[in-house]
Amino acid sequence: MNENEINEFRSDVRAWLNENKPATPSFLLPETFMEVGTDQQFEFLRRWQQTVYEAGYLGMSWPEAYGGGGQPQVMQDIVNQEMAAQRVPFVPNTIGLNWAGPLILDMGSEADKQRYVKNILSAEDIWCQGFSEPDHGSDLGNAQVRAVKDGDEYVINGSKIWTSLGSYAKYMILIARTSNEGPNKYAGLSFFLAPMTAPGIEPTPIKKLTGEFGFCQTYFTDARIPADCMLGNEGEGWSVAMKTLMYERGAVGGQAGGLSMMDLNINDIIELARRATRNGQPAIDDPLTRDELVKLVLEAKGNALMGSRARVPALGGTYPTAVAMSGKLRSSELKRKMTRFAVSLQGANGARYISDDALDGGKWQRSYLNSFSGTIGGGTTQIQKNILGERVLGLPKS
Amino acid sequence: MNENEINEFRSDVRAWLNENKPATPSFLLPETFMEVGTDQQFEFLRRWQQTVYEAGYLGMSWPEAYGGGGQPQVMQDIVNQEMAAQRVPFVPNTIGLNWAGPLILDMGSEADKQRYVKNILSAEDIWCQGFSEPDHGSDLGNAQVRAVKDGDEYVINGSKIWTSLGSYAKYMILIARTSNEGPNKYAGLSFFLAPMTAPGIEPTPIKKLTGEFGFCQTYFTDARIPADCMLGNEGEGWSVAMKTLMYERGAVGGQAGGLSMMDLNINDIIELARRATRNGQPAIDDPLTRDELVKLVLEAKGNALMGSRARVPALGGTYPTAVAMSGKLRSSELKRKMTRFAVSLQGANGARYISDDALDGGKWQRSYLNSFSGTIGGGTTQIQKNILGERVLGLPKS
Amino acid sequence: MIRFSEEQAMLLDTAREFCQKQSPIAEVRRVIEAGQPLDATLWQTMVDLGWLGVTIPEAFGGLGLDLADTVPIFEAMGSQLLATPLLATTLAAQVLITNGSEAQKNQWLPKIAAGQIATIALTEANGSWETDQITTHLTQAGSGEMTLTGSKTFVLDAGVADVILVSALRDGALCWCLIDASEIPEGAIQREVVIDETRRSYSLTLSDVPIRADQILPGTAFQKIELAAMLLITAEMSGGLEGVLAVIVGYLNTRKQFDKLIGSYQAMKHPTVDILMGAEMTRSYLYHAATVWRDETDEAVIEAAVRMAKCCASEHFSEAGDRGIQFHGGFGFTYECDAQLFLRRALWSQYQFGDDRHQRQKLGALLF
Amino acid sequence: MIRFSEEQAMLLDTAREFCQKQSPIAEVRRVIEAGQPLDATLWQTMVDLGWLGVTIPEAFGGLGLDLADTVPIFEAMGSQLLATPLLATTLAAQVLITNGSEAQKNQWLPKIAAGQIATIALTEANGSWETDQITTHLTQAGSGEMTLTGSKTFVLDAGVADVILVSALRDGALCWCLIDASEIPEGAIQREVVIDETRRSYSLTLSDVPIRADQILPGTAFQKIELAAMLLITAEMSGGLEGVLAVIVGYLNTRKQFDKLIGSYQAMKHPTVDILMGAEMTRSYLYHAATVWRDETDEAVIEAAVRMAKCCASEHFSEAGDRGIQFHGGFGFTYECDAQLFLRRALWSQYQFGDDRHQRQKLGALLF
Repeated sequence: MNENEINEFRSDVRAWLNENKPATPSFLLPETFMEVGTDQQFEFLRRWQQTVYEAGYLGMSWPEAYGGGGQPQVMQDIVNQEMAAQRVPFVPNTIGLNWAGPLILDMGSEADKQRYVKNILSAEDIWCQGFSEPDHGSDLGNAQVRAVKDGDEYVINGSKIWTSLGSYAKYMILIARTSNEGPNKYAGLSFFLAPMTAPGIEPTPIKKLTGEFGFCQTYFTDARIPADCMLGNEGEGWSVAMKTLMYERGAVGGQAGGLSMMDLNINDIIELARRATRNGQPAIDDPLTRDELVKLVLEAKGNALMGSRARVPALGGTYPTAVAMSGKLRSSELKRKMTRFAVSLQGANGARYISDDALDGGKWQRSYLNSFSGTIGGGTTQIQKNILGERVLGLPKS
Repeated sequence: MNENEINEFRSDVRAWLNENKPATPSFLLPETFMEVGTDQQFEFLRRWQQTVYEAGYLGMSWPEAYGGGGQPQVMQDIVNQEMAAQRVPFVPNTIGLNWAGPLILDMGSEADKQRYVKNILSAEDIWCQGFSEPDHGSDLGNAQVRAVKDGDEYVINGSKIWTSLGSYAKYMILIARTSNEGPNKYAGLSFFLAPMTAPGIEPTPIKKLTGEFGFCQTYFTDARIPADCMLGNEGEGWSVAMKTLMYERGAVGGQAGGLSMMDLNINDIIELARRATRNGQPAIDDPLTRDELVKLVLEAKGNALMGSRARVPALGGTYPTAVAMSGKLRSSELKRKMTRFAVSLQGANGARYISDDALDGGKWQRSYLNSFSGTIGGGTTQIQKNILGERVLGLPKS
Repeated sequence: MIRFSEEQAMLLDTAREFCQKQSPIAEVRRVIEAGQPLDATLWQTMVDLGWLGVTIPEAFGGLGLDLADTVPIFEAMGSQLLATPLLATTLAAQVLITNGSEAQKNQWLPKIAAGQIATIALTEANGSWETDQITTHLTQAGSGEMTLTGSKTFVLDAGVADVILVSALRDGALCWCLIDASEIPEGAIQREVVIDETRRSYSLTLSDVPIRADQILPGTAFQKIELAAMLLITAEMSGGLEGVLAVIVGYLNTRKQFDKLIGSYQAMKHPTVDILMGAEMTRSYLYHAATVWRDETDEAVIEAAVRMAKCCASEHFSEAGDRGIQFHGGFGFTYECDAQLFLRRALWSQYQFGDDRHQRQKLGALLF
Repeated sequence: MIRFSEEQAMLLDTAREFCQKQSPIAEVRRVIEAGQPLDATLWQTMVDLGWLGVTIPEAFGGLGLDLADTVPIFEAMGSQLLATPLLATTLAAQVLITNGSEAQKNQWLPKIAAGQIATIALTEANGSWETDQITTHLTQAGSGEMTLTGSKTFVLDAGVADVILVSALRDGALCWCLIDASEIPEGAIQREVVIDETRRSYSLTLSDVPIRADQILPGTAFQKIELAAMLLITAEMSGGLEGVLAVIVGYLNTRKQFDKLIGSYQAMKHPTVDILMGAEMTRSYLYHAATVWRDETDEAVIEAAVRMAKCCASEHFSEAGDRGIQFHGGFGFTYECDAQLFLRRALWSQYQFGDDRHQRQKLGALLF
C-alpha cells in the first residue's frame, strides 16, 4: 500500500468506527476479557466482535480460505491503532484470537483450520485457556491434570483454575499430563484443543474480590475428548505452549488484531485528576495530590522508556535481560498504584463502589481491586522479584 | 526532699549549668560516645565530665565511700533533666558510667569498688566494651575470643570489634569464651574487667564511613590478664552481661547519670526546617518539604506514644511484646530518616560536609552517615524484622 | 500521654467478648448476604448492654461518660467488622449533646439511650470533607415558613433511623436541622452502594421539606462532630488492623509454597512486621487521641491528636488491606478470602472525613 | 523515544574501556588520599582522546558534536567515580558556545579543545537552585568602569581553571562574566569541603574585581546551562547506579550469614532488584533526555525530559547508596567499604541543580 492508500484506509476506518462504535451501555463494562462477569457484558462484547468482524476489521491478515481477510498486516495495524485511539470496547475472544487461532493456523490440520478459525473471528466459538492449576503456581511444568489415552479418546481428570470466559467457552486450549516419565517435568505434557461440551467438564465460576464473576475453576471428571484434539504429538505440550508466546501482534501468522483490553494509561489518570474533585477543587490543583501524580507519571513514562531503550542493544548495560524480564512486574505494580491513586482523587466518593452515583460508575474502585490479578496472577510480584534477583542479577536462590 | 527543696535544687543546677556549660568549640563535637574520633573531641568531653563530677552532679546516688554523692536518686534525675533541657555536651565515659560502674557496685569485690568506681565518675579511667566480634553478628553466644587459664592469669586471643573509645580506654568489660563445653553456646562465656594496658591488647582504630575514627577493632594476641579480673564465676559471663541490661537510668544502684548522647529529636528537625532555606525560602514553607516533615512528625510522635501505651497493660493487644521488642528498630530507622531529611532541607548546601561553610558545621550530613550505626549495629534492621516476625508474630524461621 | 480510664477498661473487656461472639467472620458474610438494613435482635442486645447510653448524660437516661470512653467498643467492633447503627447513633447523640436545645435533648436523648436509631447527614455529592462546600440550604418563605432543600450522601443507617440530623445553610451560616423519620418524604432515602459491604449507606434527597423553628439546633458546632466521627472511625480502623493482621498471620503460618510455609519468606515476613508496627502505632495514636479528647480543653490540641490518629490509621489500614490481598496469592483474588472484607473496610474508612493526604495537609497547618 | 547516535556508540565503547582502566576503585581512593587538585597526566590523556573538543564547533578546533553525544563519556566516568575537570570544562564551553561573542569564542574555545580548563560559577551561599536568588553583581562606576562583587560556591575545579564563567546581575538582569584565572585576586579561590570526596569544589569570593566590557557575554541563556549540567550529572549518576549495584551484588554473592550467602535472603534480594529497576529506569530517562536534547526544539519538552531524568536518577541513586551501606552490615559502616563512595557521590549529585523534590515541583508545573 502506498501512503495515499494508507491514509485513505485510515480515514475509512475512523469513519466506520465513529459510526459503529457502540454507545456506552447502562452497565459498567469489564476492562479485560478476564473480567467478563455477566451475560449482559458478555453479549455486548460478543456482538461488538461480530460487528467488527463483519465489517472486515478483524483477522484481516489471516487467510481468506479460513474466514480471514487475506490483506496485508499493515491494514490490521491501522485498524488496531484507530480502535485504541477511539477507545472502542475490546473484542472478547482473546484466547481464540491471540493464542488458539495463530496456533491452529501454524500447526493445525486442514480440518482444524476449517473447523475453528472462522468461528474464532466471528465470536461464534469462544475459547478459553486451561494452563494454571490450583496450588501449582504459575509454572506449567507443575501441571497435574491427567490425560490418559483410552482407545481413540483421552480421559481427563483434575482441575484448572483462572479459566476466563470458562462458562461461555466452546473450546479450551488445555495442557495436560500424559506421562510422568521423561527427562524433566515438562516432557510429559501434551496440548489439546478440548471441547468444553464434553461430559465431565464443569466450569465453575469463581467470585472475585470485586464481588463479580469472571474466572472459573474448571473441573474434569473422567471427561472424554477425542484423541485427535491433540495438537502436536504426545509429550510436546510444553513446546506447543511456548509457541503461543511467539505470536506477537503484527507478526505474520500472528494474532488476529482488535483490542484485547481497555488499556489504562497514565494519561487517563491525569485526565481523571483534572476532572475529579477533592474538597471542591480539581484534585490536580492540590499540591500533594499533584506531587503523587508526578511520581506516577515518572514511573509510567520511565517504564515506557525502558522498552524503548531496550531496543538499542548498545544501551543494554550490565544486565541486558533486565528490562524484558521485568515487564510484567513493572506494568502490574504500576497498574495497581495508578488505580489505587485514582480512587484517592475522589474525596469522600472514593468510598463508593459500582453504581451510578460513583465517578465513572465505580470503574476505578473496581479497577483497583482487579489490579491484583496482575500482581498475583502469572507469578506474584514476590516471585517476579525472586526471578529477577536470581536470573538477572545472579543472586543465590531463596 | 520536699517540693521546695526540689525546686531550689533545680534552680541551683540550672544556674550552675548556665554558668559552666562549655562554649561551643571551633570543631564539630561528636553526638554519642561511639563517635569520638579525635583527641580534641575526647579531651573536651573528658574535661566536661570532670567538671560535672567535681560539681557533684554525676554519680549523685552512688555510695560516698566510692566517690559517689550518697544522695537520693531524684537529685540525679533533676540534673539529667536540666542537662537535657540545656543541651549540654554528653559525658563520654558511657560504658563506665552505665555498664561497668553499676555492675561493679552490684557484684564487685570491695577492692574492685575502691579501685574502679571513683575513676569512672571522674573520667580518670575510661572504659570500653568488648562484646561484638567480627563476623559473629550481634549474638553474644557466638563469641569466639578465647580466655585460657594459665596459673593466676588468663591468656586472651582473638579480636573484638566496634570498641568505642578503645584507644582511650584503660579498662574493657570483656566477654570471652573460657570453655566450648556446656549445655549451650552461652554456657562457656566468662566476664572480665580487663586492663587495656596488658601487653598483647591492641586497639586499632577503624575509619568510619564518615571519614572519622570512633571505633576500634581490638586484637588480643596472647594477652595475659590477672585471673581476678573475672567478674562472677567462670561460665557465668552471659548472665553477668545480661545484668548490665537491667541497670536502667534511675533505678537504685543504676547508672551514674549525665547525658550519654546528644539526643536528636523531631523538634530539632522542625526547628531546622524553619531555619534552613531551599530556594531562598524557609524549607518548611515549601509544601512538599512540609509534607515530608509531617510524615516524620507522625512517625516520631507515634513511636513515642507506643512506649506510653505499652505502659498500660490493658492496651497491650494481641502482641504485648511488640512495642518493647521493636524499640531499637523503630528508633534507629527513624533517626536515619530524620537525618537524611535534615540534609535535604539545605538546597545545594546539602552537598557540603564537615566544615565551617556547612549548615551547623556539617553536623547533619555526618549524622546521616552515623545513623547507620543504629540500623546496622546490634542486629541490623533486617535481622530485627526477622526477630519481630518470628518471636512476636510467631512466623516460621527464614 | 496515654491515660486509660476504668470505664474504658471495663468496656474493652465486654466489647471484645461481645464482638467475638456475635460477629465471627462467617456471621459478617451472612449479614452482607442477607442485605437487611438492621439486625434487630443484635441491636436490642447492644441496647440492653447499655452501649447506646454510654455517652448520654445521666439526666437523659445515659451513663454520662465521655465520647472517648466508647473508643474500646468501636475498636472491638472494628476488629470483627461488626457494623451496626451504633456509630451513626453515637455521633447523632453527640450533635444533640453539643448543639441541641434542652427541649431537643429532652425529646431525643432518652429515646436514643433506650435504643432509637439516629444518624447524621453531612457529606454531599461533591464528596468534600470541608463543611464550606455544603450547599443544602434552608429557604425562608415570606410567611416565615422554612423549607429544606439539598442532597446528602453517605448517611449511615438512614433506612432505619428514627431521626436524622442534617447540616444546612441558613442565611449563609451552617446549622443543624433535626428531622423525624416520619417527616421525611417517601423515596427521599435511597440505599447507596459503598465499597464496604458491611455498611448501610444511604442518600437523602430533600426538596422543599418544611422545617419548623424547633427543628433547628441552637448550637452550630461542626468541627467537633467531624472530629468525633474521625475518632470513632479510627477506633474501628485500629480494630480492623488487628483483624487483618490476624488473617495474614494465620495464612502465612499455614500456607506452603515450594514446601515451605510462606511466612518463612522475608518478602512476606518483613512487610507483615511493618503492618504490625502500623497497627501498634495506630492503636497508640488512637488512645492518645482518646486521652486528649477527654482531658484537653484546647481545641487545636484535640484536633491535631484526632487528625494524627485518623491519618496514621488510614494509611496503615489501607496498606495492610492491600498487602493482605497480595499475600494470599490466587486465593486473595477471590471473594472468599477475608482480606477483601478488610480492604473494603479500610477504603471506606480512609475516604470518610478525610484521607491520610487530607489529614497531613491539615496537620501541616496545625503543627507548624 | 530513544535514539542512539553512532557518535554516542563510539564514545560509549571508548569511554567505558578508558574509565575502567584508568579508574579502578583503588585508584579512586588513591586520588582522594593524594588530595591533588588535578591529575595532569590523566587529563592530558583525556585531551589526547579528543574529549575536550567533542562539543566544540569544528570552526574552533573541536568535533562539533552535540552536548548529548558526550553523555556516554560521563556515564562511564560516573560508573568508575572518575571526577575530572571534564564536567566543569564541558559546561563552561557550553556557556561560551551558547552565549559568547565571536571574539570570546575565538579566544577560548580552541584553547579548551586543546586542554585548557574552564568552569562555571553559578551557585551562591544560600544554596538556591533558582537563578533569581543570585546576588553577585556588577557595579558601574561613574567613569564607566565596572567591578564585580559577590561570592560563589560549588565552583568545580576552580583551583586549576584557566577561565571561570560567573553569573552576575547587571542592572537587575543576569549575565555571564568571563574571568581569566590570572585576573582573579590571590586568595579569592578556596577549596571547600563537599561530601563527595572525589570532587574538587571551591568557593570564589570577588570583591570589586574590575570587569571590562569584553568580559561580558552577549548571550544570557541560563536555564539551558543548568539543564546541561543536570544532563551530565544525570549521566554520571546513571553510571554511579551501575557501579553501586555491582558493589552490592558482589557482596551479596560472597558474604555469608548463618551459613547462607546473604543474597539468598529476600530482605536483601528484593530491594536489590528495586535498585536494578531504578538503574534501568534512570538509564532510560538519561538517553531519552539525550535524544530530546539533540532532536527537539521545544525548550519546554527538553526541560521536562532533563528534569525527569535528574529526578529519577537523584531518587534512585541516593536510595541505592543508602541501601548499599545498609546491606554491607558492619563493613558498610567502615570507610573501607566502597558503598560509601557511591553514597557520597549520590548525595553530591542529588543536591546539585535541584534534588528530586525540587524537580518534581518543577515537573508538576511543566507537565500539567
